Amino acid sequence: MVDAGKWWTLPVAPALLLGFAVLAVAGKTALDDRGAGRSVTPVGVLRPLLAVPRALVAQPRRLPASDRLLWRLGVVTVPVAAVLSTLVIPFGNHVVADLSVGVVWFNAMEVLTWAGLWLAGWGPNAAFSLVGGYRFLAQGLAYELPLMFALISAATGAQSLRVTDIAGAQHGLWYAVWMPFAFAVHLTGVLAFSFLGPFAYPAGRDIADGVLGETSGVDRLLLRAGRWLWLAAGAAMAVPLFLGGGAGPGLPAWAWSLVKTVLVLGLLVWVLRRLPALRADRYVELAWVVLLPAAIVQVLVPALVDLGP
Amino acid sequence: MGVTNTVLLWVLGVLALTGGVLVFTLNSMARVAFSLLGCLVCVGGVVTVLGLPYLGVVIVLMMVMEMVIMAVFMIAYMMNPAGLMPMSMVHNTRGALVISGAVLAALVAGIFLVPWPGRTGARPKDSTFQLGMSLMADQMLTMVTLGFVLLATMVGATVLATRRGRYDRFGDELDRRPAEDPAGGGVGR
Amino acid sequence: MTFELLLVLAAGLFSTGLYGALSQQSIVMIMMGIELMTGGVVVAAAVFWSFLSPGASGGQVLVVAAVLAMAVEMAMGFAVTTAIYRARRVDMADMAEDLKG
Amino acid sequence: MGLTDFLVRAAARRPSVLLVTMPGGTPVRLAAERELRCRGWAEASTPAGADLLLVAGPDCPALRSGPDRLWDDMSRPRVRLRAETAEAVAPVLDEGRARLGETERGPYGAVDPRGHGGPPMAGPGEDRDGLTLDRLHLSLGPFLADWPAGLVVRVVLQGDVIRRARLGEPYETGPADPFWSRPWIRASAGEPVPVAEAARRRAAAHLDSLGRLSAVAGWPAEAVAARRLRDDLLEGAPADAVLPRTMRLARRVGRSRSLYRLTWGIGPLTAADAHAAGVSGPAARAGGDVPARYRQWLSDTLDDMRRLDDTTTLLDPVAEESPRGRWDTQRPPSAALAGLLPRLLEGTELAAARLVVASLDPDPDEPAVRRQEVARG
Repeated sequence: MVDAGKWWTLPVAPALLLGFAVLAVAGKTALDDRGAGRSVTPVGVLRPLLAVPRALVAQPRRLPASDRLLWRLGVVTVPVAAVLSTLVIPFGNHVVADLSVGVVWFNAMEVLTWAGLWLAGWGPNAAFSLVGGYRFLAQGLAYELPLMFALISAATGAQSLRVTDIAGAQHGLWYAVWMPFAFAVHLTGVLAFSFLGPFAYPAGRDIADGVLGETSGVDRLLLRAGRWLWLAAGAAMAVPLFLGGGAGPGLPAWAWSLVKTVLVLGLLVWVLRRLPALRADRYVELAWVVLLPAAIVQVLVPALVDLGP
Repeated sequence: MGVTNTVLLWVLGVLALTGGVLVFTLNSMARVAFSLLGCLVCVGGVVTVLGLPYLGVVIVLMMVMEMVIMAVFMIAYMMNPAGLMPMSMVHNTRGALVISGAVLAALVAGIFLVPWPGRTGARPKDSTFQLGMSLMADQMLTMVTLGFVLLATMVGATVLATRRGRYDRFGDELDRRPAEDPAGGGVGR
Repeated sequence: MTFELLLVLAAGLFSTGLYGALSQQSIVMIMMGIELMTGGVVVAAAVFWSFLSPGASGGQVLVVAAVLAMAVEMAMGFAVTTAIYRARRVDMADMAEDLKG
Repeated sequence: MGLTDFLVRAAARRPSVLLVTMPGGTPVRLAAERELRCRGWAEASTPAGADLLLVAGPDCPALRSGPDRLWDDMSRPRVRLRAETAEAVAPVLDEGRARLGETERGPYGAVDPRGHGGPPMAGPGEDRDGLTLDRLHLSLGPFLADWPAGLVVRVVLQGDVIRRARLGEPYETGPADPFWSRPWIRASAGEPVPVAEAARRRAAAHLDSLGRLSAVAGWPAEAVAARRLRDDLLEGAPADAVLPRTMRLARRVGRSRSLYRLTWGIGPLTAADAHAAGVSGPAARAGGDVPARYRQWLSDTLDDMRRLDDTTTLLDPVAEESPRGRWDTQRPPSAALAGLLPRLLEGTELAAARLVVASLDPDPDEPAVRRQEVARG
C-alpha cells in the first residue's frame, strides 16, 4: 500500500515540510494582521520571509567568552532534527524511510531539540539566553512524558511502531475519535516542542526572547525556522497517527494527507494566539498530576481493545 | 553484513571512542557533557546497525535527555563550568592509567584468544518483536524487577534530593491548603 | 573480523570509562566514567546478540538492563551529590572521605 | 554587488525596530508603538534581532551610554534614529528605512559587542532550596522590552530565582512630564480640566499597563488588542466605539482561567500592606495578587469609559485618583509602588518578578516630578 524510499521522496519531503512551515507562518501573520487592525494581503502575510535576506546580509556577531562551537551546534540541531523527523512520516502513499520503529524515531528526533535548545541558550554566555535554555528543559520535563504516552496509545492501537502500519490500522475509525485525549496531548506536545505560542516560554518576551535573544543573522533564521518546521512536522505526524493518514473517499491519498495536515496546522496556528505563555513552574504540576495519569489511562483503552477479540 | 554497514560501524565506532576520550580531556563542562552524549549517540547507532533498531533509537532518546539534565547539574555544582580557567581535577592519574591500560590489554587479549562459538539461531524478522515477546513472557521476572528498581530509584532519589517534606508543605496537621511552597504549582494544591 | 573489532570498541569504551572513574575527583565526572563503562557493556551485549545468538533474546534483555542501569546510576548519583552538596558544599569524592567505612 | 544590493533593499522593506524609551518619553513611545503596529514592523526585544534603533523621548545625559551600548551590540546593516516628539516618529521611521536600504554595504567584519563582558559572578550563597550555588549580579532595566522606561532594579540571581533586589538610583532627567498624570498636575495647578479628559487618560493608562502585562505574560495577541484600544482612546474615539471592544477584552483577559491559573499567588499585596506603604489606587484597592490587580484595571477602565461623555464636571485632583493612585506632588503614587518592588521581588523567579513589576507598573516619570520640585524648592 505504501511505497517506501523512492529516490525523489528524499528532496520532496523537506520541501513539503518547508512549504507547510511557510503556510503556518503566513497564517499566523494573517491572524496577527487582523488582530492589529492592518489589512490582510497575500503579499503582506509573507513578509516574515524577509528574514531570509536579512539573515544573509547581516554582519556576524561575536560575543565575549561565548562557546561558538556548541552554540552553532545547538542552533543547527533544531531545524535539522525537524527535517530528519519527517523521514518516517508518510504523505499519501509515500514515505522516505518506512522504519519499523518510526514512532520512536520521531520521538528521538524531537528530544534532540532538548539538546539543541539548551546549547543555543548556553552558547552565547548571556544570562537571559541561559535562562531560556533552562526553561526549555523544564518545559520538556513537563510535556515529554504525556506526549510519549500519546504516541504509545496510537502504537498500541495498531500494535506496531511503524507509522504506515498505524495509519493503515485505522479502518475508517480514526484514533482521534476514540483516543481524543491522546490526540489532544499530541497537539499540545507539538506546540511545546516547537516552543511557539503558549509554549514560547523559553523564548519569552519577559527574558528578552531568551534562547533567541542573542542570535543574529543565519543563526537566528535557523532557530526561528526550526520552530515552524517542528510545528509543521508535528502536524504532519498527527495525520497518520490519529487521522487515518491518506485514507478518505474520492480524493487521492496525497490530497487527503494535504487537506488533513493543513487543517491540523490551521488549528494549531489558531490556538497559538488564544493562550498566554504556560510557565513551566505552573505547567509541570498540571502535566504530572493531571495529564500523565490521564495519558496512561488513555493507553489502557487501546490495550484492552486489542486484548478483546 | 554489507559494505555500507561495515563502513557505518567503523565511522560510528571511531567517533564513539573519540567522544569517550574527549570526555576526560576537555576543560569545559558543557563540552564534556556533550562529547559524552556524542559518544553514547554513536553507541546507539552501532546498536541500530547491528540489527537492534528499537534499542538503538531508544538509547539515543534516553541519552539525550540524560546528558542534558546532567549538564544542568554539572553546571550547578561545579566551579568554573565553562572551563575558562583551565584547572586539573584529577588524582592518581598514573595509577588509573595503569589499571585501565591493564584492563584494556586483558580484554583485548581475551577477545582475540577466546575461541568464540559460531552463530546459533537465525536472526528474527523483527528484533523489536522478539524483545517485546521475551520481556512479556519468559523474561517477565527481569522486567518486573527492573520496574521495581526504577520505582525505588524514583522514590529514593526524590527523598535524598529534597529538603522539604510534606510536613513542611502542609503543616504539622497536614491540613494547610494550599501548601506553603516557594512557588505555587499549576493545580493549586 | 568485524566481530572482534566491535568487541575491541566495547573494551575501549569500558577502559576509557574506567580510567575516568578512577582518576577524576568530581563526583559528576566519576558518574560520566561509569556511564561510559556501561556504554561499553551495551555495545558488547549487542555484538554478542548479533554475532553469536540472534535467535535468543538474552542479548537484547542485557542491553535493556544496562541502559536502565545507566538511568538509575544517574538519578541516584545526582540525588546523592545533591544531598552531600546540601550538607557540606562538597562535590569532590576526596572531600567526602569520611564516608569511608 | 547586485545581489547584495537587492538583498539589503529587500531586507529593509520591513525592518525590525528596537524601541528604547528615555525617561519622559512616554508620548513618543506611544506614537512609535502605534506607528510600528500600523506598519506591521516587528518590535525587537534585543539588539541582536534589530535593524533600527529608535531612541524615543528627550535626551537624558545620565542615560546616554545605554543606547550607545545597545547600538554597539547591533550587527550591520543598522540605522540609529532619534525621535524627541511624537510627531517626529513617522518621518523618522521612513527615513530609517530609506537609509537602511542604501547604506552600509558588506562585507563586514564581525561585530564585537562591548556591552557584555561576562556578567560579574559573586561568591556562592545559600539558595532557596538550601543549596549553595553561584550568584549572578544583574541589572533589570533601564531599557528592557515591556519594562517601565528608566526603572532600574538590581538583582542577585541564583539560577532564575531572585535572591536580593534593590532599586537603582533614579536618574536626573530633564523637564519632568509624567504623561499619564498630566491632567491631575494641571488640575492641581488650578487649571480647569474636564473629568472626561482625566477619565480618558486614566483608562488609556490602565490599558497601557494591561498591554505590558499581557506581553510579559506571553500573550502578544491580547497585548496588541489592549494597545489598540489605548491608541484609539488617546485619539479621542467616542465611548460607544471603544466600550464594546473593551468589554470583549475584559471578558477574554479578565475571565481567562488559564491566565488566572498562571498568575495567582504572585506578588501578593494586601490592602493593609499597600496603605502602610503609602500606595493608593488600583493596586491598593485590588488588595491581592497579580490577577486581582489586572481585574481591577479592567473594571476601572470600564467605569472610566462610561464617563467619557461627561464634559461638564471638572476634575477634582484630590477626590479622583490619578492612574496609579491619589495624586500628590510631594509623593507621587509611583514612588510608593516602586518602593514595594524589592520586598515583592525577593524569592520570586524571573518570570514571576516580571509579572509583579508589570502588574504594579510604576511610572518612573512620576518620581522625577518630586525630585524637580525638591530641587526647585
